[in-house]
Amino acid sequence: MGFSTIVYILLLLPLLGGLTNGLFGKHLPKQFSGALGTGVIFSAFLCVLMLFNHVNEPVQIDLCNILRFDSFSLEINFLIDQLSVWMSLIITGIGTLIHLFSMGYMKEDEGYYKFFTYLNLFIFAMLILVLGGNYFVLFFGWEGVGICSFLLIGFHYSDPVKGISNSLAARKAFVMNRIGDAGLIFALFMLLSTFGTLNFVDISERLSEGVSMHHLTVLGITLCLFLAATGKSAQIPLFTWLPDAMAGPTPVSALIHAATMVTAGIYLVARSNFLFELAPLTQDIVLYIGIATSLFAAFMALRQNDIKKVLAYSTVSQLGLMVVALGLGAYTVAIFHVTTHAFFKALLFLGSGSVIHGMHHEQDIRKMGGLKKVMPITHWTFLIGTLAISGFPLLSGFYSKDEIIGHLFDQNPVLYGVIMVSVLMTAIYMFRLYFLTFHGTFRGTQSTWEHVHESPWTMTLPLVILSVFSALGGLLNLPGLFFHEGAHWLSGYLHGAPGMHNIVHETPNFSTTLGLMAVASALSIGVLAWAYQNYVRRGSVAKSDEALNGWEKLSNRKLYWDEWYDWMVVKPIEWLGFQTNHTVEERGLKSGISGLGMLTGKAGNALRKLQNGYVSSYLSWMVIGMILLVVFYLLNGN
Amino acid sequence: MELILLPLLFGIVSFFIPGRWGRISSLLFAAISLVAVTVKLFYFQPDVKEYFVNNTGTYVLGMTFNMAIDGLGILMLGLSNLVIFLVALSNFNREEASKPSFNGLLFLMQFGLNGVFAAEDGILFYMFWELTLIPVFLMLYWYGAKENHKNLLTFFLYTLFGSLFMLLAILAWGAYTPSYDYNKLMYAAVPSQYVCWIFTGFLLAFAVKIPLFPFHTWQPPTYSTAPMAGTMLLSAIMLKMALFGMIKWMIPLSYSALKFWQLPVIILGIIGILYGAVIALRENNMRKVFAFASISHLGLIAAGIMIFSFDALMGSIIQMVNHSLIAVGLFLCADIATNRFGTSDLQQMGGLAKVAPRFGFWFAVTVLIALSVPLTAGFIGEFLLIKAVFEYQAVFGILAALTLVLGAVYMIRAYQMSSMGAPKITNVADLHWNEMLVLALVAVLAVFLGLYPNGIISLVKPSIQHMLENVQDTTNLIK
Amino acid sequence: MDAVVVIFVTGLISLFLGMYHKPMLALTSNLLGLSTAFTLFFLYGTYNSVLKSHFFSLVYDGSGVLLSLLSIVMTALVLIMGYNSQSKDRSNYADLTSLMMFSLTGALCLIGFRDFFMFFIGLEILSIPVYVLVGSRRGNQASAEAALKYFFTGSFATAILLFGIALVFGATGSFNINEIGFAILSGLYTPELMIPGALMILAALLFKVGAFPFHFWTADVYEGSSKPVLAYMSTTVKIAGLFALVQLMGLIFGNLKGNWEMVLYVVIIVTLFLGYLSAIQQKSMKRLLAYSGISNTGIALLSIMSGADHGSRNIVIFLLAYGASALVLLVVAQFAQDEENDLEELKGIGYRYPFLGIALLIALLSLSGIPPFSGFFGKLLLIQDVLVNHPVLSICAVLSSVIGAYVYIKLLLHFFHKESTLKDVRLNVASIIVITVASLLLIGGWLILYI
Amino acid sequence: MPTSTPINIDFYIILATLLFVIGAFGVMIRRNMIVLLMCIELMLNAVNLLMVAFSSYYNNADAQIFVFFIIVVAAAEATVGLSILILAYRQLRSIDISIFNKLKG
Repeated sequence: MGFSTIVYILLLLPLLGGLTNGLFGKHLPKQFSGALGTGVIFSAFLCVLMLFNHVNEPVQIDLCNILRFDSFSLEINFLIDQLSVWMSLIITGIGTLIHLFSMGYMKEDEGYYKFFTYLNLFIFAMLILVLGGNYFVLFFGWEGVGICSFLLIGFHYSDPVKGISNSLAARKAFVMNRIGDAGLIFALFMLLSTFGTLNFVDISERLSEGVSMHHLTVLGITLCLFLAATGKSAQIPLFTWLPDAMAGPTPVSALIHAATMVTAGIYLVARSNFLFELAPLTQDIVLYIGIATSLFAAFMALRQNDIKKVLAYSTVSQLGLMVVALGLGAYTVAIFHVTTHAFFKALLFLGSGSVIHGMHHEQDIRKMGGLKKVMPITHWTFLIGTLAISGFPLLSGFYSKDEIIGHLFDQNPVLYGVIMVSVLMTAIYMFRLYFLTFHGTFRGTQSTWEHVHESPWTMTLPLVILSVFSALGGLLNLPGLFFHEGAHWLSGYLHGAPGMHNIVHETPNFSTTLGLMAVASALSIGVLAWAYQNYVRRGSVAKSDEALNGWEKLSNRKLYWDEWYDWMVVKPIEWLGFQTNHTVEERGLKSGISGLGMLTGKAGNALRKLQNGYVSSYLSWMVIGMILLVVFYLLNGN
Repeated sequence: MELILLPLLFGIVSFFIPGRWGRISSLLFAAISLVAVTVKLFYFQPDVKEYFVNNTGTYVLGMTFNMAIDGLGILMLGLSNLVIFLVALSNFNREEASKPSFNGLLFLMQFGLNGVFAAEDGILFYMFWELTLIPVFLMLYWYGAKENHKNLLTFFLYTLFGSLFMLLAILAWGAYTPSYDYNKLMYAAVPSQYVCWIFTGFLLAFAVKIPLFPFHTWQPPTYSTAPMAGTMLLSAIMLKMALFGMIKWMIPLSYSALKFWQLPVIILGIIGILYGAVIALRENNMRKVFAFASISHLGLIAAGIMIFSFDALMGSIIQMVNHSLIAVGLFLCADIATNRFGTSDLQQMGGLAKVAPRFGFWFAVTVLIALSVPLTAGFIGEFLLIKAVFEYQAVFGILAALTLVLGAVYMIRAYQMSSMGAPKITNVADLHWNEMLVLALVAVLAVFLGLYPNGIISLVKPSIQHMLENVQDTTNLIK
Repeated sequence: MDAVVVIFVTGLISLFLGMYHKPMLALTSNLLGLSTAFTLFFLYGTYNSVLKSHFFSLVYDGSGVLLSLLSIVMTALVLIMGYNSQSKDRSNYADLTSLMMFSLTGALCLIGFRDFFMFFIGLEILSIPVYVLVGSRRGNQASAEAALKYFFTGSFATAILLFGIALVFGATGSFNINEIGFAILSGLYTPELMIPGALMILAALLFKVGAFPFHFWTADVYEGSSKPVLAYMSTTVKIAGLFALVQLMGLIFGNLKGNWEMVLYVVIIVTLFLGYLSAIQQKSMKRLLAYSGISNTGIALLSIMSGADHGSRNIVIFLLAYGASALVLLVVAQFAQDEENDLEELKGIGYRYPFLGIALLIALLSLSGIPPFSGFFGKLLLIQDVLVNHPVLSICAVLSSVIGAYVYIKLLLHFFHKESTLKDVRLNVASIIVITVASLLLIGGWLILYI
Repeated sequence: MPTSTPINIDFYIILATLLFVIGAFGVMIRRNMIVLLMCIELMLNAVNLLMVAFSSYYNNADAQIFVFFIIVVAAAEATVGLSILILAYRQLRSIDISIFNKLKG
């Protein structure tokens, strides 16, 4: 079987799964829909594994040509290289687990088949995004995941209570993403006019051949690309949609808003490494945006009380870290963190989903507590996830985060200090979340407590598998500290992707690495100890909204970021819309037109007054007219 | 020739077909002409101009009655017949379809439209152009909202105002040739100081019809009081006459008028994009939202055409076709929503997708097509257009691209307010089969053209290239 | 010439037939006479030949023949229409028809004039019977007032005309058009007499066709007269007057040195707008037609800007279209009971009676200048010729057409309203004939261009 | 210019013009309809005077023939005018022209 066949099968599987469910799902039994949805993704995963085994050199598979002009053409082709295959592995792998989880989680939902349709279509779009061989195809997938994300966030759009807010959240996500998309479109235009092609391979080859580009062009292209990335990957200034997107069902949050879709921005930048390398200014911007996002999001997560919101801000913060890596030019490291983050964040989200499922859709951690007794599997897996994200030594997050921090330290120790604050806060809010949920006493109502239960195997199995990966994922890219053979396996692997091999990074030296690791471990363990002391021993609980003090309120209200946007962007635009309609359109243009009409009517009436009915007046007019004729005739006659 | 005359026959016959048979006969007639044009399209040789009537020589008044179709012409003919079919189909379960006068006017409209797209003579073009106005005007009057006299008068006078200047332009143009035949006009030796004026005359007519900011004020009230079929006809095909006219009749003049008019019109187009979009953001009347959206979309197309480059024209043509499709789809959905809720106020709507899931689905599909997501024709069209505008002037391109964002806001807003949230009504009829068929056809065609725009491009490429080469020749001649 | 005599004799016969109080008889004899005249014109006059009288200076060139034919047809239609309107009291129908015949004789003389004798005689024979016709509604104050106004203003205009003719004679020593034309071309005239004279003749003719500032009589007179008389005035009288004006300007005065353009610009532009602006608020069909007639005159006056040959050719279709539309509107207005505020009563008539509806649609669209009706081609021809040399005028014509369209389309909407308070109307043969013929003229009349 | 005429043609023209203007003013400012008719006659006679003067000036009899035409037409006009006047008088019992202003606007 050739590469192309595998790729087509790989792409068709989720599409067919989605279509089958979409068209006939209403008439199929629930188990079948779910199994079908999960099955196709698992098969796709197997396909990717086959690719993974064979991929060597980047292979471009041409499918067809959509638009052919003299100056340029738009093609549909796919690029099979290490980067795309690795991303596909994450997507299909995590995707399979989340599909499996959804079979249990969505059991009672009436839109069961629809949910699997959307999920499958999402996987399809995401695969198109990562497998696309040029920016055009990438854009197809890019928009596709946006639409699926919209549909899934607004999945419960008709809920009597939350319907409106769900649909508003979906709208917000779509619009914010659309701003980024506009950036991507512009990048496409500029790339087309600069290179005449959008193929990754061609562009990277042209660049490595040393095609000269104006530095402003590169700056423009990379900034536009990064704008797109900020939209999709929820970076400042476009991050506010992600917390709201938690309105979607939890598996969606796990799959789309943690593991896969939000990393599309990271993928885009990593994919365009050859361009970003030429634009140091953009790289700096990327770096600072990443740091800012990571820091602010971590701060906002400190006092969130919705279990999913905490995770959402944590996702934003972690994405910020990845962006930092991108800004440092450490693309493989970013992808490494994407991988480990996919494991532990999916795990955490699914864990929270399991909790929510067990708690009958209660998401407020102030009404939880002590769940470790009733939900042991969830508890243990969640703990592993928490430790992984907090950078507990030897778990996956520890390695990937450390690598980023190490690179940052190399370049700029001051920023290292800043980012350590973010890392510290990450540990704090994660342990707070963990302890408030699973330890202490139950703070909900008695009737809820009686119904809290461990989730079925379809839900716990993915948790277990993911916890294994979260724990051991670090092995993929072990620092050279421990082995020399097989160290940095993932980075080495990804070097096969176009442009990557040109990027040489010095790995930090032995002692620095060790020192940084020690600091990180100390932080993590220290916070763990403090949190245990605070929440278990002293039994602190989350405060109610009213009791929050200054900084807590800031964190809880996300620095009033939404309000700022409302005040600075939304309100002015709405005002503009209203004024345009009211003042310009109605009062100005339209009344101008009707004024003309009225004027003609008035003029007519005035003229009619001349027609007064007296013959003598008519005769006088005739005489006056004749005199006028003579006057006009003589005016400049001779 | 049958493509032109069949609708006339159908129109006259329809006036005499009683109500019971009216709906079936109108659908049948529309289908026949659609099939006829499809067959023609299938065997069409894009690089040869096919004459229906070809008089050479000079005639009284200089009128030759010549008619011909090239690639662009057959595309527009196909589009008009398709839109008429879709209108007939979407009206199938409505009361209007059983009215002889309604069906008759519909086909007379088609006759006029087909004539406009095939006219190869200036005066004939103008005659067909005005001929389309009457049926739609009467349709709006008889089947539209009760108290719409004022809007109707504004609409009629405004468009007449514009088109009379086009007539003056055609007459002035023809003063330099023995006849008004298109080929003769194309090579007319008009003194260059007059070219600009002639161009202006055409522009005025087209600007009102499109409508280009600030000539658009007739449009939103007309759309919101018109019957569904009238709105569809107006937005889906009548204003395409203007865009078609811009391409066919303004390109030959562009050689010396462009340097004066290009920038202003493009700026007006860009203003239109933003203006329509910004108003649509806050508008609560669903039909008006789509009306302003239409202004926004068309501003981009007009700006693209005014660039007069091959790529931009291709983008405009694709987007024209696409806009016809989405106009049919959107106004059908708006009409259905308005019917079900008994109001077109978005704030009083909600949750329709829950109680009418098929509507919810197809409305969503239509909205996505209107947002020109990839895989639809709109994406290709907007891509080419914004690219062309961007390359013309980067700032304009960036402003034009705001339509991507703002479009998402108002479209999704309309969808979200009408179809999402808790249902505000229960027990409503879901889509009727014919409505579903219309929306499905729209979706299928939009996706097909999104995947295979080369079809349109290869069809119109020879004629557009021919025109542009002529302009190039003339420009060189002047230099 | 034979035709003119035939019509005159027909008029005399009707005068005698008046004794028998048999309207049908009068109608038949008149139609017979008219058709004979029509045939004579048709046989001896083709578009490109010149039909010359031996005794008087009557010359009918191509357009003259066409316009004579048109006047004859229009008069016939007016007669049929009048037959219908007099259904209650037809006792004086034959007298009225004979007056109309005499007037038509004058119109034909005016169309073919080649010297000022014929011009003056034609104009007076055209006008004097119309004074009587206007006052022919018995016991009606409005009618008497209208006749009075028409008579005094008309006589005044005649006096001005005569003074002008005398001055022109004084300037050149001849009444013959060709001789005067030659004198003007070769500069052998006294300008101090010529120019006032020419302007006075122009003023008198502008009065006849109802152009600014000599238009004031039209609205009042039209309102006071009966609908057939109104129809006659807005068809035949207007045709003859306008054609005489075009001939006069084209053949002789157009060549006068001086600032003619300025004078005509002012007259035409004001006339173009004044009529439609005043027409907007009218409640009665007669007054509305009077005012819209003023603006239509303005457009027809464009023909005097384009020289004799073109001018007279261009005006044919336009006058045909205008006359036919006016006929349709007036026949429809006859269905109203109330003579004065008839428009309100006629609301929705076009929707209730599709036959009338189609005719009204055609008539009003033709008046608005919408293709493919004759009105469009008429305007097209007129504007086409002046466009290059007088762009300002053509733009003004277009703008006034928009205001006109406002008037007409509002009327159209009114007629096509779905709800109507109209009492049942009975379509009679006479009105059906008139409407059908007029509609056919509106649809296909422009094809005479291709003959 | 023939010198045999004792009086210059200009005086005739001026006289005729004066008569004409007097007549015209009479038509414009008088309200009695009989007087109006007479004023119109005055205007026509001014024309006749002018015609005859020119006729003799040019030695051309055409203008004198024209004068006969004018006289005949004036008679016909006067007949019609008087009958219309009677018609109007029957309605309002007045020959004041300014009463007749019902038609306007």
